[in-house]
Amino acid sequence: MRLLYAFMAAWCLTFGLAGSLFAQNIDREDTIIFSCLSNVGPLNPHLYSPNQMFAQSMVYEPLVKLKPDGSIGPALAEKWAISDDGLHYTFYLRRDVRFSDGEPFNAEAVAKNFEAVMGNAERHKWLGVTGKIAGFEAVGPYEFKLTLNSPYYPCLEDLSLPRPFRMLSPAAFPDDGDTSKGIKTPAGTGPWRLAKIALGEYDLFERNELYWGEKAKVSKVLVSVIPDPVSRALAFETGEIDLIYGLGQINFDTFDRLRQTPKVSAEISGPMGTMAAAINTAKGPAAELKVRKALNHLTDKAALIKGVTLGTQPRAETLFAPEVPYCDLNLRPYEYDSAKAAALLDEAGWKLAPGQKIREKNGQPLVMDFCFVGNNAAHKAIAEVVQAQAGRVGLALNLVGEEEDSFYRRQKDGDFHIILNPTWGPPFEPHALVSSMLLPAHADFMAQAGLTMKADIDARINEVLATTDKAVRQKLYRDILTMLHEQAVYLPLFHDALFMVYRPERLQNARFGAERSYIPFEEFSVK
Amino acid sequence: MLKFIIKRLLTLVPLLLAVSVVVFLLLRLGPNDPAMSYLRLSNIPPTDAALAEARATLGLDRPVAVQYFAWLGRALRLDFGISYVTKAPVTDHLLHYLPNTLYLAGVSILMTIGLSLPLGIMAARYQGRWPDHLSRALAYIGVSTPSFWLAFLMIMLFSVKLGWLPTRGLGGLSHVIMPAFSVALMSLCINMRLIRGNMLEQTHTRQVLYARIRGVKEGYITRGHVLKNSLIPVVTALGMHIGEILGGAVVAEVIFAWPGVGRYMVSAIFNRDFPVMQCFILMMTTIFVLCNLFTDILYAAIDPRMRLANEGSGND
Amino acid sequence: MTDTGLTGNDSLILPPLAGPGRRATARKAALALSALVLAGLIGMAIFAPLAAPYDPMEINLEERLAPISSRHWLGTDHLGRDVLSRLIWGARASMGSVVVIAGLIMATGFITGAFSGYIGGRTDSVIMRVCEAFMTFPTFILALFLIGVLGTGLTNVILAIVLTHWAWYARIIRGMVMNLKNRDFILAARVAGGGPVKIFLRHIAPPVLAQLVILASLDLGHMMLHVSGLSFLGLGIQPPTPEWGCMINDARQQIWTNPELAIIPGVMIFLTVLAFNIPGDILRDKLDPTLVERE
Amino acid sequence: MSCPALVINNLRIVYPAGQRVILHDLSFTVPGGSTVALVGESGSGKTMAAMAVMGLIPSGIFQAGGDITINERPTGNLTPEQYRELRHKSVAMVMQNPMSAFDPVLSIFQHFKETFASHGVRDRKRIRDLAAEALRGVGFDDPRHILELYPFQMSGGMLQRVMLAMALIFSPPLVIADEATTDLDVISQAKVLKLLQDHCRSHHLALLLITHDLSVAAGLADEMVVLKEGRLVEKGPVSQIFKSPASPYTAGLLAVHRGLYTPRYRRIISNMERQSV
Repeated sequence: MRLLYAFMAAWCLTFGLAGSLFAQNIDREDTIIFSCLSNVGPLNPHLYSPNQMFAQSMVYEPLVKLKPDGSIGPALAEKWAISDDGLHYTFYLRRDVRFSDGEPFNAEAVAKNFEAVMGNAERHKWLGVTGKIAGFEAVGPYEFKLTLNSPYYPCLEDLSLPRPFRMLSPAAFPDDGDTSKGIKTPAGTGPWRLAKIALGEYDLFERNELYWGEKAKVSKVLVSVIPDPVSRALAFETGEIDLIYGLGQINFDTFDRLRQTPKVSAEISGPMGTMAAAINTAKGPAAELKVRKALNHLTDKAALIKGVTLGTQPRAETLFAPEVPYCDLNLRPYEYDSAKAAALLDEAGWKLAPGQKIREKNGQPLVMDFCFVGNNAAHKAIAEVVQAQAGRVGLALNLVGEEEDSFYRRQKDGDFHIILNPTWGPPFEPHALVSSMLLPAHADFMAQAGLTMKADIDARINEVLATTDKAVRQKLYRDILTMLHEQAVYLPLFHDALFMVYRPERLQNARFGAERSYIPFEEFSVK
Repeated sequence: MLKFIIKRLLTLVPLLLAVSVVVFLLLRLGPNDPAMSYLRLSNIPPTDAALAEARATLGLDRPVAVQYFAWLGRALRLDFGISYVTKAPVTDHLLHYLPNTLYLAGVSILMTIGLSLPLGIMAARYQGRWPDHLSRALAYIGVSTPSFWLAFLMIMLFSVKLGWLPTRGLGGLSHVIMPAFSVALMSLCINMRLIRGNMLEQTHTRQVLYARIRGVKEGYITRGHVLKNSLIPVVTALGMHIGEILGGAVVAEVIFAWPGVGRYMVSAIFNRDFPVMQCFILMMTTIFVLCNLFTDILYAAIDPRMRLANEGSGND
Repeated sequence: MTDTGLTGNDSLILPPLAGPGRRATARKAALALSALVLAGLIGMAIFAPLAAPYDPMEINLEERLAPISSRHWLGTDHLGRDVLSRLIWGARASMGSVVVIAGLIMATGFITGAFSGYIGGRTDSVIMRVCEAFMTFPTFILALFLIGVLGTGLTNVILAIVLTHWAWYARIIRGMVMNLKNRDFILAARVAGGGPVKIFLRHIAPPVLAQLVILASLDLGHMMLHVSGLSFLGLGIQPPTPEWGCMINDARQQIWTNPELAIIPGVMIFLTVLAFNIPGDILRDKLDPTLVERE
Repeated sequence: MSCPALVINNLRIVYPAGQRVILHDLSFTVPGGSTVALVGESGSGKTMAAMAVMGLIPSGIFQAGGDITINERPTGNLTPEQYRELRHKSVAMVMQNPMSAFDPVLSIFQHFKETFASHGVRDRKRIRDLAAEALRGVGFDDPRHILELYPFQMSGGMLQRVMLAMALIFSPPLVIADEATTDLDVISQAKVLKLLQDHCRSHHLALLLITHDLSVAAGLADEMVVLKEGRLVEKGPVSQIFKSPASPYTAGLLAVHRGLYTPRYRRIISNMERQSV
């Protein structure tokens, strides 16, 4: 027995040693603890995944930025001028800006960044402006000139995006200047600088003391890595994190519960995109307008929003929310009316035989594939609810919840009747999304492919992007969006609203950013 | 002993080669197009041209045998390519996460040994009385409880209700207790019963009878004969338990947001990040094989039959 | 009196010690109980459409997270689906997949193992090398990889578990076949002029198959844990199909408000595995003490 | 003859679960310094008698009556610890099949060490010396080497001699040899038995030989006790029983024995005696 005790003692000792080796203390003093599903990445401002957009926005700044009202305001450029033909943009840069590594910010630095981005233009092809840029140069120490090959109105909007047109310190460039292979250090002009990456554990941001604007109120932001929503909610509950912010960070149920928890503030943002399904106008029964309209009528959005999102998300009647620029069009909503849906289907020849559950036409049952990414719980719930509602009027939906690869391929090939296709939110709407409707590999293009007026739509999209006249632009947008709405190409369900949950006792001045992926940490303070 | 180890190490080479062939073939014969995953994870629209280009960059357009040897050659230099998601070398990331997994697995193994040994001995000592019955009940419960469910129950009790233990993440002892226990429970129970059974079996052997006949003290008998002989099969079984523990660690890492290779692997599965998957399985298999080698050595250290038989042949 | 035992050679011949003691009674009771549970579960699986009060996949958002009531005996889940119905249908998914897996493993294991053992020679050594390669992997890790390769879903989980386990069976069966092949009565049958196939079918296959079934039954609980574990990770059976592991995963988010949603399916898995394990254990004790615990 | 080394009086051993009586009121005496053979077929209860003497009756089996006196010390009310001390010091036993009696994971030295240590000798060096001496006594030329070996590195005959040496380390007044030579070939058998008897004679130790082999009894024993199915059939001096067995059972045994073994054993043993002279 003595041996056994000795053994146990040795065991406990090893155990303790192992534990202390991995023990870590997180200093919470003057720190906001946030969480993200993965590390924020190497923070290359000119590249995409695995860089997290919110983190890129913390560290890097654009020349111009999106204001909460949807218009463009100054950022690193104090002011700018656009030539009458819409081809020449001159930016007048701030003179008091330095990068977090001490490098001065000037037109040379901007040119260097543009060079790097345009050197990898193929990668940024999705972004309209990259196809339009004909040249750029530093015309003075604080004056930068951009030349387009043809007019492109959303040029400023594109430049304001979290990536790729954001400014990296010239000293952080690799020696050959090609940032697509990596950067030396993530040094930007933003209010934060990346202080530490602990892979799989957290990323630590510290206040950029050289920031030109109002400096952040809190000295540190720690972004803990928590991949799954349940663990995140638990961590918030036990006080391990201070803030939950964004879409998909927690489940609707959890949000609903936290909303009712005392001393917890749970807020919902305005619309930041739309949860919509695209209906394939070129395939099977979905090619019939009446069937598409029936789908819109048979969907009880109120019940869906209440059931799936617990009433947290605003109802969507159109592809873009009215708050989106150019999109307040007063289009007539497809109201929930299953009788009308049934009538439309009857008219289209899809009859419900007595005793049958599924409508038929010429012996063919009315069955359509509803595609979504299988492991996304919210998407799955939406699909299940729509399926149940469609079933009530004799329209059978076959749920195809697949892996992302297969889902992606279906988008590309147009191999779907209905596909869940959320929009991207500000600052991408409407111009970037509309412009992507031109690209054959997108679900939008494939869904619209069956429309007789697809060529017409595409022409107007090209036109709207090039127009310099705001009134014409508004009219063209109205035409495009009205056509898409009347053709019932989309089944808008609800607008995506962001969640923000925190304890006011701990976190103050918390507010939503203007963009979907921008969190104004610098304005937050902690107690 | 050294010869024995070297000999065993050499037998690992063809085994691991075979393993690499299996891994490679399974991936190539599977219904996937890595190029498609690559494009999707890079946010590149999958046009036919882009697909063709991705195939060329990934080397998928070459004959399978050529691909295999190229891959093997790089794998031998620990180069498993670039993750489709993080765009960073797979090996770097996995090696970074590996210590965390080994920490979790190590604590689980410590728990398995540290708890099963005294409990098993206790059960054998009080055979047929309540400690034995309790351990039997515990064993049945332990081997029948899904580890993820146990983890859920523990979180509910110790984190949500009592607030004693943190729910997630890497850290000191308080962080590792729940994940390690959820991983260890099954092996622990099996081991406990194994030790009990062996001990009882050993107390009925002739060598123990002979020791009693010689008037050897019970304490000496328990330690010198019963325990020592009982541990030999336990050591062998431990090698197997390590496989189970490595598998269990994956589940625990996901539940407890533990930054280990298992969690990385699960997200790689969802993303179809093939280089990560390949590197992960080869890494874990190698660790498993090495652990088994280690238990063999331990076995030889305890059991002179093993050791001397091999030394004998070594000297010839 | 010191507890002593004598074995074999000491010319002390005694009838076996396990008399009609309390232990045997307890054993019988446990056996009966697990048989009862298994019968219930199998009944549930087979008669799920009749036994379930509701459609397990029918969403009723009006009644989400309803408490236990006379309408919903075990309440409803986050989509208002009846938990009892989902549990009953879950038995079908869980038990069904385990049975299919066991069947496939036995089939592949038997075919390769018997072929390898009976033919012998180079075929044997090639097959055994392949088996060894498969046995080198830790099983759950290989299953994960296979799902990564094949994709998620029930069929792929079944395939993955079969691929990770068949080699162990093939090895054991090969051993049995080789052992039987050289027995006197087989040699006698051969001398008497039976064809190899006939000898195999008449003399070798039946005893091997009998052992195989026992062997597989010992593993059923273990397989069940594999299936539910993978489903829990979201890699196995995909929602909305009711499956217990999946239900626990779905219910994790209700840990504060409705923890019973995760507890109940867990109890089901636990009971099923227990009901598989108890007879398996007793069987193992009775049969062969040298059947070493794998994993 | 001096005082008796072992007195068994009305020993009754039962197995309640099997509803069997293993020994029916067995009584016999082993006089000090003499050799007594306990003869019977397997299952006759002779090993159980030995176990009863050692105080090691298996669980589930009980001593229902009678008493055992070892070297004039009654064992009836000894505590387990006292009985343990008695074993090997006052009564040592040599088992059959030494291959499975020695623990494969312990060296011969470790076997000696635990035996000595259990009886109060703890000094390693002293143990080594004593063990070496004991091994030399049973005919090993290089006892220190033997001490380092593991059981599986030795032959059955060697192990049997080690066991013998082990039994004699404290020169106990009574040595029990339970089928000590059954698994050995004829030559080693004779060697071991000869050694045993020589030792016992020179140290004036009593020897209880348990065997089913009448030739062993005939060659070595002074007296003989015959058991059949737990009952005493006959006891008395060997010469007398061989000459005129009282029971038909013994007579039967003798007949079989004469037909099979006598000439060979006699010859071997007499040869050895001649050589040693």
